[in-house]
Amino acid sequence: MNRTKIARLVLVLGGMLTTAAFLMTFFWANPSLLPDGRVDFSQKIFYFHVPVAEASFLVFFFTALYGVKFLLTKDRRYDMRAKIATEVTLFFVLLTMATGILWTKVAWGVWWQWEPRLTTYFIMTLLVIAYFVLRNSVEDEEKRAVYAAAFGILAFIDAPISFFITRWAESIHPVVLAGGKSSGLEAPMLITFIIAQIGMLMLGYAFYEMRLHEEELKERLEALKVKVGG
Amino acid sequence: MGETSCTGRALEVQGLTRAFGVRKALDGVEFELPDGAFLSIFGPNGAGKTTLVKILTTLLNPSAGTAKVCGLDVVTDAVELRHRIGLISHNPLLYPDLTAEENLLFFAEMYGIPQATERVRDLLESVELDHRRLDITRTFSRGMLQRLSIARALLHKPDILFLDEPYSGLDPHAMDILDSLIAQIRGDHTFVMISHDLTKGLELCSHALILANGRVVLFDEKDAIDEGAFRETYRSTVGMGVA
Amino acid sequence: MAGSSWRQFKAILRKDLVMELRTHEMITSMGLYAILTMVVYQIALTEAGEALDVRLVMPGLIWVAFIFMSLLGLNRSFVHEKDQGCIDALLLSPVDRPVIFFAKSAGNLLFLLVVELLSLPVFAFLFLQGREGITNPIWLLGVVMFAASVGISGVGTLLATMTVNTTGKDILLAVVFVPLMYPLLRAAVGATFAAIIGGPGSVETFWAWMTWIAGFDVIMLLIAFGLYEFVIGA
Amino acid sequence: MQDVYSAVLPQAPYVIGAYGLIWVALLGYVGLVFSRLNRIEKEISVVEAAVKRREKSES
Repeated sequence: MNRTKIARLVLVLGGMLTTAAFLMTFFWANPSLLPDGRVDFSQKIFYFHVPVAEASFLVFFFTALYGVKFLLTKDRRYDMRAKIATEVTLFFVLLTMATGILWTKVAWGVWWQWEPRLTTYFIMTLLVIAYFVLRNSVEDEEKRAVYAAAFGILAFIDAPISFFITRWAESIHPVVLAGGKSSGLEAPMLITFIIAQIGMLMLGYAFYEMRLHEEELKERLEALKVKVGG
Repeated sequence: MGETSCTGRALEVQGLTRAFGVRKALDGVEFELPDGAFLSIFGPNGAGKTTLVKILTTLLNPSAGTAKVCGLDVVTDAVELRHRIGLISHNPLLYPDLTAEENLLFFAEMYGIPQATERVRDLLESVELDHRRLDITRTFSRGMLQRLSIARALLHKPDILFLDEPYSGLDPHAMDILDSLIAQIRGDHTFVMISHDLTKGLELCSHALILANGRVVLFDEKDAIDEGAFRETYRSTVGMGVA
Repeated sequence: MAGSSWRQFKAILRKDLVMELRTHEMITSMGLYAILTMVVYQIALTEAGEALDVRLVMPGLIWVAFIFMSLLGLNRSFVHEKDQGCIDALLLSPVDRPVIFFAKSAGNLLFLLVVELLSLPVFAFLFLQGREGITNPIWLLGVVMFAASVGISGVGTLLATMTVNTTGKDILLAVVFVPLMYPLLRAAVGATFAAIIGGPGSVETFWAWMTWIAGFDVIMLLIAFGLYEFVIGA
Repeated sequence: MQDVYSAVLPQAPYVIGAYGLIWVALLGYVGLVFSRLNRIEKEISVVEAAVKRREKSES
């Protein structure tokens, strides 16, 4: 089985898992309660908001990893992989921001709050966008690849900062993946969450592979055109 | 043909390839140049001339193949090789806000040249700029800049001089001066020159090379070249650079 | 080898200083920019008048001015090298690439510090007269300024080396530089605030922010140092 | 009972909005990439045919 076929399989599986998680979120996972005992419906957003956010951090790591690999080998295929990883990161980052803003409005009464997690994540969004702005302003292909790799490595530093900031600084952002006592998730909630997380990571991988396949095909097309056109 | 302190051949280029993606700037370039020769490299825009010189001067690494300059590998012996090569470009490569003397002293420091002050004075005299040594180079004419840049290139007594279209932008008078300067140092240096000007390039060279699409189309000693046929070959490559 | 690297480091730094003393290009443009920023701050603060304790926003205002000011200097410092292809001559010489990085960073740090030191009293003169004085020792301010400027000029030098080769270099440098600097700026403002406002526990808070700055400096400079050879060789 | 669920209704639009957004974005992305993939594959087959034709006419 080749990579493209695996990617399509993972895509279908990821789709099924996320759909299952979606249904479980609303029909199985027990409701979270507000301090006054009423049901907190907005908490349902978390079952997808968090997996998307985790996926964005993880995929962004590959930007830095392929950046390092590119600089060490100067192999253009790594540059392409880093670029695609950043693209998928951008997709997840924007989704995280959008769902997060909706939840913030419900829970905190405002669309936006400059608190550490939101701020650092916003900065990460800007860095991901800056990565593409940088790429677009370098004409020479190799320079573009080297600069993008260097910037990707530097930019990734913000990801762990944003991830751990809720533990270091005074943040009002809930810590879902705290482990142990404070996450306070009951079994059905936790299982739903984990399934959504796995599904989302599979989707992330599938997106990445599909885009990679597309870029490789594009390249083959270019090569063919050169052959025909002379 | 003169002698330099190089042991072995001035240039040994084997299967030199420089590629990024589908486009190949250099594609299996091979040739050898004896010590003390004067090589002129011709070719249309985008043929890979600048890339070739950048690799030979250690500014770029090859993707495949090897190149030895003065018997030193451009990748593994880069630092040592940098002591042996000089570059004269159409760009002066000088700081406009430093004086002539400061510019040369700065580069002397970069090369770790002993008794730098004397060496710089001598060189300024030989390119007839000693009277302007305390002026910042922003005030210099194109010809004066080119003379100073020759002095810069000769500071560390290189064995091989690379010339990247040194005549472009020079008035006839400055060209004459450049000619005589090259003639003066011709004896104990190997030259590699990129040129657009066929007449000038052929007049100076002992070996000629035509590059097109990153490949060597023609490489030979000048004595073996029939000029008419050479011009014809060169003309046929023009336009090949743009694939 | 180490001896010659040190000589080369000094030569590059000296060259940048001589050029700057001759043209005053960077210091003038950065200094004027700082003063212009203060004029704009005056507009921004004018309606708030006496109701606002300027000291509370001053740390932020200072660092906003400094970070944007530094962009000017960083850009300039590589335009010089690029102008007549000098960078190629530099790379052609037997110099270790990191030496270029450290020398250019040191030059940028020096110019940045000079303008910071000049503009800070002006800032105090224009905005802080008649306000409560600073109770903590003043050298604490010097510590933050130095530590944060090290990070700014180090990472800035790496990024400016890239952006000088791009279209629209000035804007691009801001786009890539400012978000990368966020953690450092946040800590610098925190430390400056602790230094200026004072009060119980402020010195501890100050040093807590300083550990952030020091950590950022060390990590970022190491990465920038590691990346420099690739970037300048591209 | 009603009391317990009184917060659900005002919160619902935001939750629906969030999930709607996620689904639209995911499906949209997949759809976009697949449509582009199809187009490129088509283009490749056209160019490949051209290459073959040429090779035949040359030989």
